[in-house]
Amino acid sequence: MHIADGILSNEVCLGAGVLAAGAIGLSLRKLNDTVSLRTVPLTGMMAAVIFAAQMVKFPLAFAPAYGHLLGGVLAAIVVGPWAGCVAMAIVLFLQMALFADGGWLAYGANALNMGVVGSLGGHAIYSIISRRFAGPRGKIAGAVVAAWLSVVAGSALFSVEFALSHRGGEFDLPKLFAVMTTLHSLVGVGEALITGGVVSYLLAVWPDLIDAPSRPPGVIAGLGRVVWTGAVVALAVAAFLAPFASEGADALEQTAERFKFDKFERTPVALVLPDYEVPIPGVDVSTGAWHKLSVALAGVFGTSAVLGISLVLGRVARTRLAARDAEATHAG
Amino acid sequence: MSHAPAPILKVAHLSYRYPVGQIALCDVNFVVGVNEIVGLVGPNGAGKTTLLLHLNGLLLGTRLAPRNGETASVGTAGYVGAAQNAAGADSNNESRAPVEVLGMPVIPENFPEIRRNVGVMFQDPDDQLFCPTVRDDVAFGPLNLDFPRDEVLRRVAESLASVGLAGFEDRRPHELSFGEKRRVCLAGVLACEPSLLALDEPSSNLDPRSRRGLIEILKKCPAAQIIASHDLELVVELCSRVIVLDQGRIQADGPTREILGNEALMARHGLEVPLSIRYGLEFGKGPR
Amino acid sequence: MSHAPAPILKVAHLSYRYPVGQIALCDVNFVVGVNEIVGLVGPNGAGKTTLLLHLNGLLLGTRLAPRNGETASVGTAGYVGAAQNAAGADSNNESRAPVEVLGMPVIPENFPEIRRNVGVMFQDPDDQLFCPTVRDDVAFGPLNLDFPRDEVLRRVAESLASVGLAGFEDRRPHELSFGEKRRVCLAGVLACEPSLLALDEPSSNLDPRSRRGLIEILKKCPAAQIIASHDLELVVELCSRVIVLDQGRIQADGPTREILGNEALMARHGLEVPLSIRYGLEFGKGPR
Amino acid sequence: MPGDFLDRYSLGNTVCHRLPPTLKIVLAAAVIAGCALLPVAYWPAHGCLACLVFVGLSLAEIPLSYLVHRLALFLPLVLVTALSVPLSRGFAGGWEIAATVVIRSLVAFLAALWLVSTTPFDRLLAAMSRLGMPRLFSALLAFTYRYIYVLFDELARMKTAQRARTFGKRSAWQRWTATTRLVGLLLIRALNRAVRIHGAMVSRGWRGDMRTLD
Ligand SMILES: Nc1ncnc2c1ncn2[C@@H]1O[C@H](COP(=O)(O)OP(=O)(O)OP(=O)(O)O)[C@@H](O)[C@H]1O
Ligand SMILES: Nc1ncnc2c1ncn2[C@@H]1O[C@H](COP(=O)(O)OP(=O)(O)OP(=O)(O)O)[C@@H](O)[C@H]1O
Ligand SMILES: [Mg+2]
Ligand SMILES: [Mg+2]
Repeated sequence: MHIADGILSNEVCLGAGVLAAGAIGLSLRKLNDTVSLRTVPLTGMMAAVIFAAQMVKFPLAFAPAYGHLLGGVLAAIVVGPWAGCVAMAIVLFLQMALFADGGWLAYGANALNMGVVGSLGGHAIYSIISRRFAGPRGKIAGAVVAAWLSVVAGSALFSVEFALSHRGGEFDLPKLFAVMTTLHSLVGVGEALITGGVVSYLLAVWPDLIDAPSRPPGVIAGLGRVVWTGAVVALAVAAFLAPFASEGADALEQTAERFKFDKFERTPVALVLPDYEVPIPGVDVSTGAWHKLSVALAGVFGTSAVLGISLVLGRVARTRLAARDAEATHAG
Repeated sequence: MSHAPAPILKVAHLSYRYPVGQIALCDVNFVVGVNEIVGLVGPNGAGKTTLLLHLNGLLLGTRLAPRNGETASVGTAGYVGAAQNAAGADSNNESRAPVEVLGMPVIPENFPEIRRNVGVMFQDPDDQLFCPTVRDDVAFGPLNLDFPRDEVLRRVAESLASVGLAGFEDRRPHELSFGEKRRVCLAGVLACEPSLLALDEPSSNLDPRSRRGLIEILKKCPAAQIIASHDLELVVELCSRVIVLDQGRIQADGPTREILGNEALMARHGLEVPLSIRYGLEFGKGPR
Repeated sequence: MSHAPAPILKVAHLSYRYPVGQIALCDVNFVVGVNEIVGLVGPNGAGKTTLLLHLNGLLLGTRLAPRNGETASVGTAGYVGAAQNAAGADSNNESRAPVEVLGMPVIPENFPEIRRNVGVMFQDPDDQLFCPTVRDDVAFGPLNLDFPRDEVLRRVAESLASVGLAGFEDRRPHELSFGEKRRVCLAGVLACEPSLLALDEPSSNLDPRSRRGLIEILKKCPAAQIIASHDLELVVELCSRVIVLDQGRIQADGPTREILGNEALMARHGLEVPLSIRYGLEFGKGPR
Repeated sequence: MPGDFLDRYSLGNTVCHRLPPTLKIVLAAAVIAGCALLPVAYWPAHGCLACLVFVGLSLAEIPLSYLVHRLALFLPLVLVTALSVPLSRGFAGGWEIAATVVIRSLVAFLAALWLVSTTPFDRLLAAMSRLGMPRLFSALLAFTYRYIYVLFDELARMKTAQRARTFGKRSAWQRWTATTRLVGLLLIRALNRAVRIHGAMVSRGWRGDMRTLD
């Protein structure tokens, strides 16, 4: 998933860099502000764990292939969204600096797609679901869904970045979206299973690790329900409307025209990206039912990505409070 | 240390319970004087590590007033001031910190001063070597004590030399052997020039030669020391006084040979009379 | 073990080099017979752990043919068949696996059979306890051996009882004390009923009582054993024979008291004559 | 663990290794940025940059086999991406764009590789924080870099211990749960270690701000 230099245009790299720097900077500030100094070694250690865990190959039960953990959601669940975001930024930086995995100019885009979305967005989704269903089952379900969505949202974000980089009339954004997200909805299954497996192991062996920051229930219950219902409705709408919208006149195209932003001209392109070329063998996602399905998926993911990121902002105050509750007990 | 009579460390009625867990320390009392080297022995889970973590405020225990009868059997050292009488002591005690270093109570306000004076070496050297190079690591303490750059460099060179690792400044911790890592940890602690050194299992996993080297370094070190160890032979070699801890309580406190030679006491607390003392005693009595 | 004369373990010209690193083992040769308990001693980084990892194929070393002169000084045990003459042995040797257990070469095809027969206990119990409960952990090996459920439960109960932890089945590993963790690890290994037990630093970080308990358990265990340890007193108590390893080579191999009592040899390889032997020898000579 | 598996050639002693790290960062950044800013198919300039990078790499005495190994992992990705441009235009045009994409990626990749292969990671970080990287971030990077070695060691030991008690073939499901446990266990042990490290840092007077010697 790491983007090399030269793939994205300079403007997009810059834009993504600014966004990522904002998110990481904010997370660093949050980290510095926390009551306990302990978060600093915890964050560094979490990054080291993710780095090491990415080297562990998981046999995927249904395919003769191996997967590995990306880890954004796992990090956020264990050490919280801010520390998780910083940890992911560190992992990506080390991979770039030591393995030349991902370009230096594209660091911002990589950090955004894999780190920020995974930890901040993923954690928001996780906490909605885990609060909805009490007990370990809710936590595992939350982890699984969040991990899956984080991968898909990351790929959606990448296709947007890629499309923005090549506005010279080469791209069909909806189709790119469809291909990318469909492929990654498969890649995401691996991530979801691994994250879910690790979380359920943690819950079995050391439940306090994940349970610890218990939040006062009354304050959030009402808000949580509202957000949850809203999310379900939004996702449902996206899933049902997106295919129809794209089949008629392309919704995005219309929007582009209306805003005199006609750079996304439709030309048939078979974009093939290396990481993503294998999955649905023998299925042409550009036509028929598959097309509808994949566009529906794309709609779902796009919506949930946006939802996730916007939710994070709403959660800032609450997380701060919860972190303070949890850590005020420790001296240091 | 101009006030010579004041002890370096004073622990009074210290108790501690882990948030999730049983009571790890219960009414612990002892004093350590200047230049003393005290051994801390006891079975696994006795509370040795927990006790060491209290010495510089990494854990903050509570001060339990002694109740009648219960603590009578525990040998409390005779430092509880005569002014503290039964009732008055109760309320008075609870408001004071259970641990005092160089006369300062171990409370958050005093942490900087106390951490400069108490050096703690942990059991696993990898827990302690968190900087990218040996120099950075040894300099970490002095830098945090706000010493000027020159002074920091001087201390780094000096303490590395004192553990026999001069010239290792640019090495990276993961390239060192286990014994070298241990010694770098010790250098990092010595660089702060502490008045009290607390060592947790300093000889574990060391081969006999490295262990011998460590013993020689510790013998030369001028600071008062508390050494928690299962290696009773090391305790016999280094310490003049031993405290036996079991189930969070002090079970005995006295001269090394007397305590460690007490077969019944040792057996009661999961220990064994070390061979050196067993044979030493028998020598004293003649062969066999 | 109906073929009584065959040794349990045969290591011939074993050499190993870590992918990134120096040579960790170089032309190691020895044999372990049925019921033998062999001590493996040497300084940090000698290659003890590396050697143990070869015994059940966790690492696969190469078989180096001995070159003239170089290996003459290394005490090779007299097991190399007379039929293997200089030139013929060379080509013959290289094609064979350097380690043989119960007559089977340690190669991937034999792994299931070999791992059932060789139990390895590692230094850090936390590396080994990866299941949510003690029962799961001890059952892990037998389950992998495809025993029926009843047999597995019987073995779990039996091996937990033999290490003195009956009734601990439902505890979670991180709630155990250090000594208990060690014993659960041992139970997990014993549950497979191995013929050869390889133990890496079994007494490190144990308090004297747990260490004593471990020694008693090992004394009662019917399997042949190889014990790598810095705790020479434990080696003296358990082993009749000792192998000294340094810089990846066998430096000495012989009866415990002879080898560990050799002051010059010990000093050369970062070891110390254990007190029990030092005093024992002096007793033999009379007082002092 | 004798760990040189991360930045393997950074401890050499060539001209490139002796250059001040800050200068090397600026140089590498200039090459990468310059290459990105060059217009499509401006071959002489692209060629010059490529030559510069190759000269740097050979001065640093980085073995060719190592470069080839690295490139073998990197190139396929970039090549396929680049090829999608002419493919999407029906084999008529876009070859220049494709070539430019490949050259840009290659030069940037090699320049970055040159930088990390001639500078030990701790020096690189020190120089970067001098150039404005947030203190906390570079301190965390150094910390993580240090503990990656410890965790790899721990991971290897846990894997070995697990393998020692597994016999014969296991089903995919069994292998999968075993791997999940491995990662979970690593996480638990690492977090416990983080708490101990925090204790060690605080014991040596740490109050939250990262100080370095330079
Ligand atoms: N983080 C913790 N949370 C809960 N309980 C703990 C924790 N650390 C230790 N304990 C418990 O506190 C008690 C004392 O532990 P401590 O580590 O101080 O023993 P110790 O004497 O150092 O043992 P050892 O010789 O094995 O190092 C034990 O019962 C232990 O289980
Ligand atoms: N995973 C590894 N990769 C590379 N080199 C290694 C690895 N593990 C060990 N070594 C090296 O191999 C040599 C032998 O190591 P080994 O762990 O077998 O020693 P040991 O005798 O067990 O030491 P100790 O008494 O400290 O446990 C050492 O020089 C060590 O640095
Ligand atoms: Mg301890
Ligand atoms: Mg070893």
